[in-house]
This record gives sequence, structure tokens and C-alpha cells, in this order.
Amino acid sequence: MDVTGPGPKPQKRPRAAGAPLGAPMDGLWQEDAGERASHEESLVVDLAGFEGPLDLLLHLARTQKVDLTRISVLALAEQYLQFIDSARRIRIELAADYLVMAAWLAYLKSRLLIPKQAKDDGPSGEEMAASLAFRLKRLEAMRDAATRLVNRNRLGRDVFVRGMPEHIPTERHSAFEASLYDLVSAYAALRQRQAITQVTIEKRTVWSLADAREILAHLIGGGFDDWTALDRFLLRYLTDPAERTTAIASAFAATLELVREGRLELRQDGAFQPIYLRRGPRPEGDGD
Amino acid sequence: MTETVDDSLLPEATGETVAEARRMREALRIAEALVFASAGPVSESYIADRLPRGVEAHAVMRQLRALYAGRGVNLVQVHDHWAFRTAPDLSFVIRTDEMEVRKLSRAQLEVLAIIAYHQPVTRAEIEDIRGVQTSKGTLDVLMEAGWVRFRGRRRSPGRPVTFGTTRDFLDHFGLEELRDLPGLEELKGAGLLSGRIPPGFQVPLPLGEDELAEDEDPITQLDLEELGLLTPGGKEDE
Amino acid sequence: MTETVDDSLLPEATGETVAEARRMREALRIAEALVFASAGPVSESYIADRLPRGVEAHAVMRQLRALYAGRGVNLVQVHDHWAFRTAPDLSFVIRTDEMEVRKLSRAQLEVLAIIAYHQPVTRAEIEDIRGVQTSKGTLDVLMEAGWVRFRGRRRSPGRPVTFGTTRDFLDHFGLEELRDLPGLEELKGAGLLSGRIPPGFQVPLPLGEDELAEDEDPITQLDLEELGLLTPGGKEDE
Repeated sequence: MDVTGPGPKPQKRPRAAGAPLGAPMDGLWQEDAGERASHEESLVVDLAGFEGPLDLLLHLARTQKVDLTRISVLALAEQYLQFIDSARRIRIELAADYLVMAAWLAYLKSRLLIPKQAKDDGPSGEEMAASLAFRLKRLEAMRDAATRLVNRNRLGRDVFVRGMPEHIPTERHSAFEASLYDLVSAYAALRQRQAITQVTIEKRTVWSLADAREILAHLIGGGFDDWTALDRFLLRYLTDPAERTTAIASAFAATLELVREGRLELRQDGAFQPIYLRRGPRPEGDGD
Repeated sequence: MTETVDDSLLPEATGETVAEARRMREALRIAEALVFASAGPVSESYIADRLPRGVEAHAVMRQLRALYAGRGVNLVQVHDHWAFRTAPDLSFVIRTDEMEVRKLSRAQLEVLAIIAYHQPVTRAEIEDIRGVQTSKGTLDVLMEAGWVRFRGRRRSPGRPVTFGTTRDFLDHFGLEELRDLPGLEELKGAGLLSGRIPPGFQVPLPLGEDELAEDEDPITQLDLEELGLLTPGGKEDE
Repeated sequence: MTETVDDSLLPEATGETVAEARRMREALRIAEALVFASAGPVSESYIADRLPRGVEAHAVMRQLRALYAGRGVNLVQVHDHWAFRTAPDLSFVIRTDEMEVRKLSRAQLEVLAIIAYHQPVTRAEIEDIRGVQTSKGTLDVLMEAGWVRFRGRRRSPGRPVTFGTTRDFLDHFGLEELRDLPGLEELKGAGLLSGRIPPGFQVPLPLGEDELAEDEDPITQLDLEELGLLTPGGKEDE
């Protein structure tokens, strides 16, 4: 992708094996799966160049070197999860988006591997995979479109306006000029200025109930018609071991709240058994 | 050169056609002067208001465009506006080192493309396509550049504001209409612009950082005990 | 049109003259684009430096001038510099409505935005939101622009006049209705408001144009007279 910005470019940059520290993560995925373990020490995971989990997935898909319609979603999920695991192992702080995607992919993987149950009316693993492939394709299409757009003949670079305009005809009947953007940004700036606040919010070291709710709501999305032991995936990917207690507490409290609102149902077969979730009778909630 | 056009109209001219040809010639001159004088695109209706009576503005503009085709300066249409622009193949002569076109970051460019191809589009939809939250300032920069604008509101719960592109966007990227966006038809044909994801599970949406209430305290162990959520043997609330 | 020029050169063309005609044609295009895009008159030597080899700049410029003679735009020579100018007889078209378009000042924009979002709003409330006094001129300018109007009177001590926006306001800013103004979420989403805003911060949803607030009375003839906007006796003074 050829963009004029100084933005990061997650292009494939071939690296020699045993690349020095600071090598882009690309090297990681050009290793053979078998070799990976032995090279792990010298590999550095770098998320800086990526714009979110979908971008990372797209990059991984490209390294499969096949048409996006024919990617193996299973292999892709596997690669992504390994990537997240190695990032966690070397204690890279990952944004929640990446972790939520990991939880979702772990779930997808389980759906793809475990045969569909007869009474199971939820979306099949294949449907989920198709949906992911579609989103990757769409993102790639937009990337290409952006490249084509920016490479057109642009005003001020390839094509020029009259350098010495004699008069700018106006159609405005008003003697004043202002755009909606001018108006709205003036308003926002004014309100911001007036709303000075001394409140400073400390960085959270624990999950708030709101965090947990938000994450759960995003994960539930439009699916979950059947019982799913999702908490396993959530906990595995969303938390540091140290934070696990608070995460369990918050996630569980959030779950109960969602149950009360009818957005979720819960099932547990016995003490210390996995907790199953499924969509409740009012999945949309009351809207927020 | 308009001379030539008139000549071709004149050979067997009656009084009527002579007058008509003269009107057309005058209309071409006026339209040419109006558009030439302005740096920005001039609306066809503005031109029409200033043409001699009985002359059809669009026909005039098309004839003027033909007159300038292949020249060093071309007449281009931007939606329902017209502008003179230098021929793209001559950029090498005109470009100087001081000229700088606005640089876009990868994220800005992507958001711009999504807005252009999917408009009217809400912020949530942009984020859904990119799979990531739109960072502060991205939309702001695009709006400040005058390429993106608030379009209206979607008639759906919450009535979210929709974004679209402006005429300046078309002008800047040399597009006559949105229909001329490169690859638009193929993308539509491939179902990539419908916004509809195949049936099945939705891939998780990006987490909106801002959507998390900031006026909320994290839940503590103590709170949970108070709420009875951590009492051993606590009954599930189903 | 350059086609025509070439044709006239071509009748008995040998390979040599074809090449020469092509060079001339290219030289005309380059000169035309250069003069068009330049911010001031262009010196002939500057043009000469950019023409194909073996073409004589002055001959090119004279031919270009002939090409534009009688057209809506003419190529004129000022000492040894060249520039395009509107044909003198067409100045009436260019000058017609020489209404100077002014940009709204920061203060005017702010007051207008407050009126748009918070309407119906009194002057005291505007000042309260802005935290500064509003000069009389500011509201006058907005009313004169046709964007702000008296809406009614608040049923509170002193019965202060309330302000609101007009239909022209919506037209100018490309809004279908007041509810299309971006709200809190969208302002944040577009990066215009930062995430760090206190809880309880709200962006009001403006009341539609024709709706009166519960504590609002419509403005009457009598009110307008009182405000000195109508001369007694009902003669409008607009």
C-alpha cells in the first residue's frame, strides 16, 4: 500500500532468521510452525504498526498467500492466538480490542473443531468463519480503494487551479460565510472551555463493572443462541493472571446484570462447573 | 477560436441562425469568463443566470468543454459545478518545490475512502469496517480539510449522525461524480458496499473507549461482598 | 481548437513539419497551463525555460494570444510578462453582485452555535454559557444575516426575549432540521470534544423551529413594537 502519509506500514518486510531485537513481527510469521519454538527468544512482537485486530488478521491472512476467499480461517485463528500468546508471554500490553478478538477466535476455533450438535441452532462455525472472511475482504477492498483514490491526479499536485483569480463568484445570498464545521467546532470548543473539570481519573488496574459489561455486550453481538462456556475464553485472553480475581468478579457481576435485563441467560451444572451463557429473551436490551 | 465554431454554423445562414450563432458565441464567452475568473468550481445555475436569454447552459458548458479538450487547460465538471484546471499531463512543468498537497496518514486515508464509498455512513459503521476505533482527530482532520461533512442523521435508534464527502473532495481528487470513484461498480457487484454481513455471528465490534462510563468506580471485592455476590454458596440469580 | 491550428500547418506536411507542428502544439499547451496556474504575470524567459527545445517563446506567446483573441478571456502582455484577463467588455458579468462575503468572527460563530443548540435561549443564558458579555453588535449581525430571529418570550421575570434560528440558517448550513445538528456522541466521535468532560455534561437537543417551549409565549406585534423593531402603527421596517 502506497500512501503519502508517514503512517506505519505493516508491509511484509522479509527478515533474516534470528533477526535482532526490535525486528518487526513479520519475521515471526515467516517461520515454520515447527521452528517457532526455538526462535521464540529472538522474536519480538510489535503491534505498533497495526490498526487493530482486523488489520493484524488481514496481515496474517496475506501471509497465507492465497485469495482471501480461500483462506483457512482455522489456520488464521490459530496464528492469531499464537501471536497473542507470545505477546502476553513477553508482557506486551495489548489493547482490549485484540483480546476480545482473541476470545472470539478461540470460540470460533472450538465451533469449527467440535461437530455441530443436533439441537444446536446457533450459527455454525462455518458461518462465523464466512463472516470473518467477508470482513477481511471488505477491509482489504477499502484499503485498495484508498490507494487508488490517493494516486489519482490531485489538485495542487498534478492539476492546478487558476493562479490569479479575478473574482470568486458567489452564489450565497448571505453576506456571511461559515460552514457547518466552523459552527459545530466553535460550539464544541466553547463548551469544552467552559466545562473545566478537576476530575482526573486514575488508570484502572482492575476491571470496572462497566468494562466487563461493555466487553460482554460486544461479544454477545448478534449471536449466542446456544449455551456457550464463553467465560473460559474471556478469562484466558482478557486478563493477566494477577487480575484474574477482579476480572472474574466484574465479569460475573456484569453477567448477572445482563441476566436481570433479559439480555443473557446463565447456566451452571454444579459447583465449580463451567458457566454457560446464552442470549436472553431481550438481547437488544433497552438501548443505551 | 470561437470564430471557427461560428463559421461552421454560418455557411447557409438565414437571419435566424445568424442571431442564434451570435447568441451562442456570446454565451460561450460569458461562461468562459465566469469560470476562468474563479479558482473554485462555479455552479451551472450561477452561470445560467448570467447567460443570454434562451441559451441552454448545459449545452454551452459541454461545447466549452469540447473546445478545451486536449488543451493545456481543461474545463472539468465537478458535480453540478464547472472549473478550469491544468491538464494533468503537464504537472511536471507547473509543479514547484513549494507546492505541498495535504498529507494523509494511513488511518485518515482509510476513513476517507470508507466515507466516500459507503456514504452516508455513521461512525459506528466506519469502525465496524476497520475493526478499530477511530482515533481522535481523524474525522476532525478530514472535516477541517473540507473533504468530509456531516450529512444528516440515520433513521435508526439513537439517530446517529452520518458522514459524507463534499464537492471539494470531488474537486481535489478529480472526480466528476461520486459514481466515478475508482472501482465503485466492482465493489458494489461484489457486495462489499452493502453493509450487510452474511448471516451468522457478528465479529466483535471495536470497543469504544469513550463509551465506557467515566463516572463509574471500579467494582471492589468489598462491593461484591456487600452485594452478596461473593458470599460462599451464594445462589445464582437466574 | 489547437487541432485547427495544427491542421492549418499540416496541409502539405512532410515528416519534418509534422514533428514541428507537434512541438508547437505542445509548447502552446505548456505556455497556456503555466500562465493559467501562475499567481502573477509570468515572464517570457520563465516560459521559454520550460518549452520544448527549438521552439521560440515569443512566437508561441503570440500564437497563444491570437488563439484567445475575441474570446471571453484574453492573453495580455505586460512588459515582458504574460497574464490572462477577462475580456474588458465582459467585466459587467464578473462584477454583477460584488457583495463582499465576510467570515463570521469567533464570537459570532459561538453565539450562533449557542442559539442553534440551546434555542429557545435568552440573551442572559447565552452570556451564561459563553461566560462573557455579548456585545449588541453580535446579535445584530446574526439577525441581519437572516440566521437568527426572535422566537418568543420566556414566562419568567422580565419576560426576556428568546432567540432561535431561521429557515435560512438551516439552508445555509445544509441541515434538513435542527435535530440534524451533531450531538454529544458525534462531537466526541469526530474529535471535536475530548473524552475528558465532566459527568452530566450535555449537548441539548434543540427544539424545532415552530415549537414553543412550555415556558415560552409567542412573540406578538406588541412585543415587536416594544422592542423598537416595528414602528407603532404596524409599519414594517425590515
